[in-house]
Amino acid sequence: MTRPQIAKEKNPVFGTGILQGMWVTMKNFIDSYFKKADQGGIFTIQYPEELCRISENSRNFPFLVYDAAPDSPRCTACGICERECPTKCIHVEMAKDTAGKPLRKPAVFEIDYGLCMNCGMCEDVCPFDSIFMDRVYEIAGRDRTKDMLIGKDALLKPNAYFQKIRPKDAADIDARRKAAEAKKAAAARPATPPDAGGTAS
Amino acid sequence: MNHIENKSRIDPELRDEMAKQNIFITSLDFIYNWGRRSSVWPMQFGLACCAIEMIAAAAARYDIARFGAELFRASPRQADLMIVAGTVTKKMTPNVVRLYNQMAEPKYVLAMGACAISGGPFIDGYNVLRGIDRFIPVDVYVPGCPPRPEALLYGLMELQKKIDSQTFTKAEWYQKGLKREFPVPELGPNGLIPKFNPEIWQPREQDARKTRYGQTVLTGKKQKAPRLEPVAVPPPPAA
Amino acid sequence: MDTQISEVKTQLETGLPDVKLRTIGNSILLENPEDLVRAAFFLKEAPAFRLDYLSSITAADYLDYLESVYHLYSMEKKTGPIVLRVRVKREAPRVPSLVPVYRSADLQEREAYDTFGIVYEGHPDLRRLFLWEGFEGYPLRKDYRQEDTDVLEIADIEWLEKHGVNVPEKFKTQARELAAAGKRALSEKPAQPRN
Amino acid sequence: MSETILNEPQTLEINFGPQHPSTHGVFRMRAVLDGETIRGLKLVIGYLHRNHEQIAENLTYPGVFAYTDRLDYLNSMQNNFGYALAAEKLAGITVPERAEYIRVIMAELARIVNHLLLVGFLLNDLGAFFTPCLYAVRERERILDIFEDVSGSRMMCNYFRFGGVKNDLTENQLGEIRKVVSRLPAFLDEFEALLSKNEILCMRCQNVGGLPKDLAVNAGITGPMLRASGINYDIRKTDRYSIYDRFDFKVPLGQKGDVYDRYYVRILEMRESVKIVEQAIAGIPRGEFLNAKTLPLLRNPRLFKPAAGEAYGRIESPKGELGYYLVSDGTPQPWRYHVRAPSLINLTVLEEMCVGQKIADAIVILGSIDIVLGETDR
Repeated sequence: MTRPQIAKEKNPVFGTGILQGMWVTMKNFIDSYFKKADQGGIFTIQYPEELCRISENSRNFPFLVYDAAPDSPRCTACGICERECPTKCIHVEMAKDTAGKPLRKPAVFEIDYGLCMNCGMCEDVCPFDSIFMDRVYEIAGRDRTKDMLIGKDALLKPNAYFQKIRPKDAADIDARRKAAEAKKAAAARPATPPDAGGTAS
Repeated sequence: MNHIENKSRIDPELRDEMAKQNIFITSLDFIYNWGRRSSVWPMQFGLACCAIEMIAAAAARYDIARFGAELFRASPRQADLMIVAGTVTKKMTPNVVRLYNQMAEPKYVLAMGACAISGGPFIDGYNVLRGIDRFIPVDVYVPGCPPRPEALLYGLMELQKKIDSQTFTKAEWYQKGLKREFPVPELGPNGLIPKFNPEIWQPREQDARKTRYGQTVLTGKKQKAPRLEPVAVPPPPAA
Repeated sequence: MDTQISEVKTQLETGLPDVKLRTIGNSILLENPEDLVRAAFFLKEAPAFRLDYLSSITAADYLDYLESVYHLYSMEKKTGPIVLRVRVKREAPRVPSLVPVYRSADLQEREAYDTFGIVYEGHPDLRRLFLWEGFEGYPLRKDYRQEDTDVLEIADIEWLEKHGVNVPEKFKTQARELAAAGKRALSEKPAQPRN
Repeated sequence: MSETILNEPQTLEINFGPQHPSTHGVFRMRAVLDGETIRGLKLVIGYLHRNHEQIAENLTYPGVFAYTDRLDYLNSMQNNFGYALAAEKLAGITVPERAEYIRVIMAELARIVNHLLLVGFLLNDLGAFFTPCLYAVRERERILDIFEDVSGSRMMCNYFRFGGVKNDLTENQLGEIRKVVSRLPAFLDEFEALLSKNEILCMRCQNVGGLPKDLAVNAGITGPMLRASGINYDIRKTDRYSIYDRFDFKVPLGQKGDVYDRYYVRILEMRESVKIVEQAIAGIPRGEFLNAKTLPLLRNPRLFKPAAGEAYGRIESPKGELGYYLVSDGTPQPWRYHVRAPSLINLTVLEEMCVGQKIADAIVILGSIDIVLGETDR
């Protein structure tokens, strides 16, 4: 590795290095007005007015997906996401109907956004494709429990929203769910051939 | 900035009408808050990963200078805002609280990142404070681990809204006998003495995480240690 | 790898005859910790190995003994890790320090002392590395119990009152009950590992 | 330097406190000063001791990946790499070809990001207020866009899994990397023109904080600091882990081992990393990006229960040798998990290098060691 020798006595004009540096900064200063953003021009993002391009599998905070209506989410309150979450910031309680028989729906599903570490483990381990990582980052709040503890109704978002933010993944998941439903409906149909309508919606 | 509403008691149509003739009617509060809001000087105070994201927010792409906050003052005396960016450990808490006490009024605290809000990923650590709001009052919480630079800018705008909502007639830093010096905790045998300041923070009544997993989430007492040498493997005959 | 370990074992036995050692996996366990320094010097000078670089010291707690594991490499011959292990009792864990042999053992031994309580004799300044001096207990041992940071104890209440903080009544009663029961506010540990 | 008689009353002990613009994070030095020159220097660390190892012992093996990002938070991909190697050695998992190439691309991009930031912060310590740092962070933003595109998060990538990586590199992502990496040599020339021949930098950094060879080896110094002292020890070449033996890249070595050498070695290492990434992009094969046997691990992390045993995996992280020591006992939680942090071990010689230098030089020497407190204090 040859090291540039800049010892004082060897270099007749002492200031050349500094002048060269200033030339670089001057060139950048002029470039910033004429060049395009990624060639060396100004590439500041004017935040409130202009938002940064967020890539497709960017992940920030989890949210729940529902198909038809908010009160019938895909989530079946199995609690696997709560068990695998490294910081245990998810709290799920299964709903019970009046007779005490557990319904496969969450009565309470709250995530403490002030504790979540955006790691995406809940999305990986969810067997019912119900929890995914959103990309909303404008969640600054002033009160810790009211603004950071997000309840079920704030978490639930329609499947259309999920298809909008992650088209490729949403398409694969929808295809897989449709195939599973078709197979279940096919399995149910031979058992009761008369009502040919079948349950597959 | 459309979110800044001018709360002077003059009816808005008259004010807009006169604004067209370049006559601006405003209230002293608006000017006072506009000045304070547009030059919030944060303190150069980075603890961990969120500090790197704060530097990225202060750099060229997400420019915090557009909010007037690019001058990171090294000393707490000249700073208005303390951005607690990173994990506050029990060993670091006395320093953080002393820095807060040394800041000049009016002072604000922005808890950036899950660690400063609630201990974040390291909440179960024996040396991690579960959120800086146990010892100093926090004005804005910015969740995320680390929050994106835009999330920090959004948090700064949230703080600017809070500054706007204050009027200097009722501002607490002009009242006599203002007591915003919080006691600096000490390092005791097992952690901090005191564990939290009850005046500022009380534990939540029903804390789902604590009832289900206990105060610290540990896997449990493992009774059997692993035996690394192959058990009952006949020693090879040839040495 | 195994050939290297058995070769190291034979060389060690020939070089230092009175050292009792045994191979575990592909590491060498020195029966009594006293001759650790001699073994390290020998491996450092032996022309066949020239292990001049101590990569890492790790302490581990195996419930009935504490273990100190050394990973040695040779920067000269660029050869792979030779692993030495030393086992000590939990009550008075004493291991000779390797700082005279390898300067890199300095901070790592202080870290092992801080988290496991293994005293390295001969270490120039054995203090706690991460935690503060007044800290009691060795946190990474399997039987260490953490404090419950949501419950104020008597010491906290007295400190708060001394500094002019008015403490709500319910914390005082809670602290008095704890003191009466003679228990400390520890975060309880689930009995069985839930896997 | 004439030997000044150390008479006690002259010395003064000052404190580079845990909150100080020059300490990269919450690092504290207690320096004993005789006028401007430093007579003694004790380091006090632990202000960011976040109990990484205790928490990791309560997580499942795949759950620890998210925590390794927070060790050396300037380049999270390298930390994942080290942990993945250690666990794969423990359980004997093979990694498909394409995943190895993706891992090398991501690791070398993380090395470039780390060296860019190091040079930026070193110049901040030298007093060049934020200008070189802004140039460095501008290039870093482009690479962070790639990390976010590929793994989902700018800084905490959580991208590696046992047996490969989490999701695949599509064609336009590869094109994006090719575009960014093709711009880097031009940027590095501009960066060198700005810095390398700058008289102030040369006078402030040359012959400052020298590290002799034998002390470097004995103190376990690794990484660019060791190579700046002239010792040819690069774990990518010695251990040949992953597929680094397929790429030809040179290992830059310094001559005198002072701060200027450490700065210059890192600039040359960035150029080598660019070469590696270009070769890796050219040679990336098609195929699966995650070992089929470890797919169920994604869905259920508790299936990873390696038999009782131990493994030590180490990589050449930008700061030095980053090693992971894992002891497993058959349950999904590791029995013992230790991280050999290069930032911590490289600090053992901070006192030897700083004694006799001025205060301003001590800050520059600390900056040239390139410590990150998340890894030092763990």
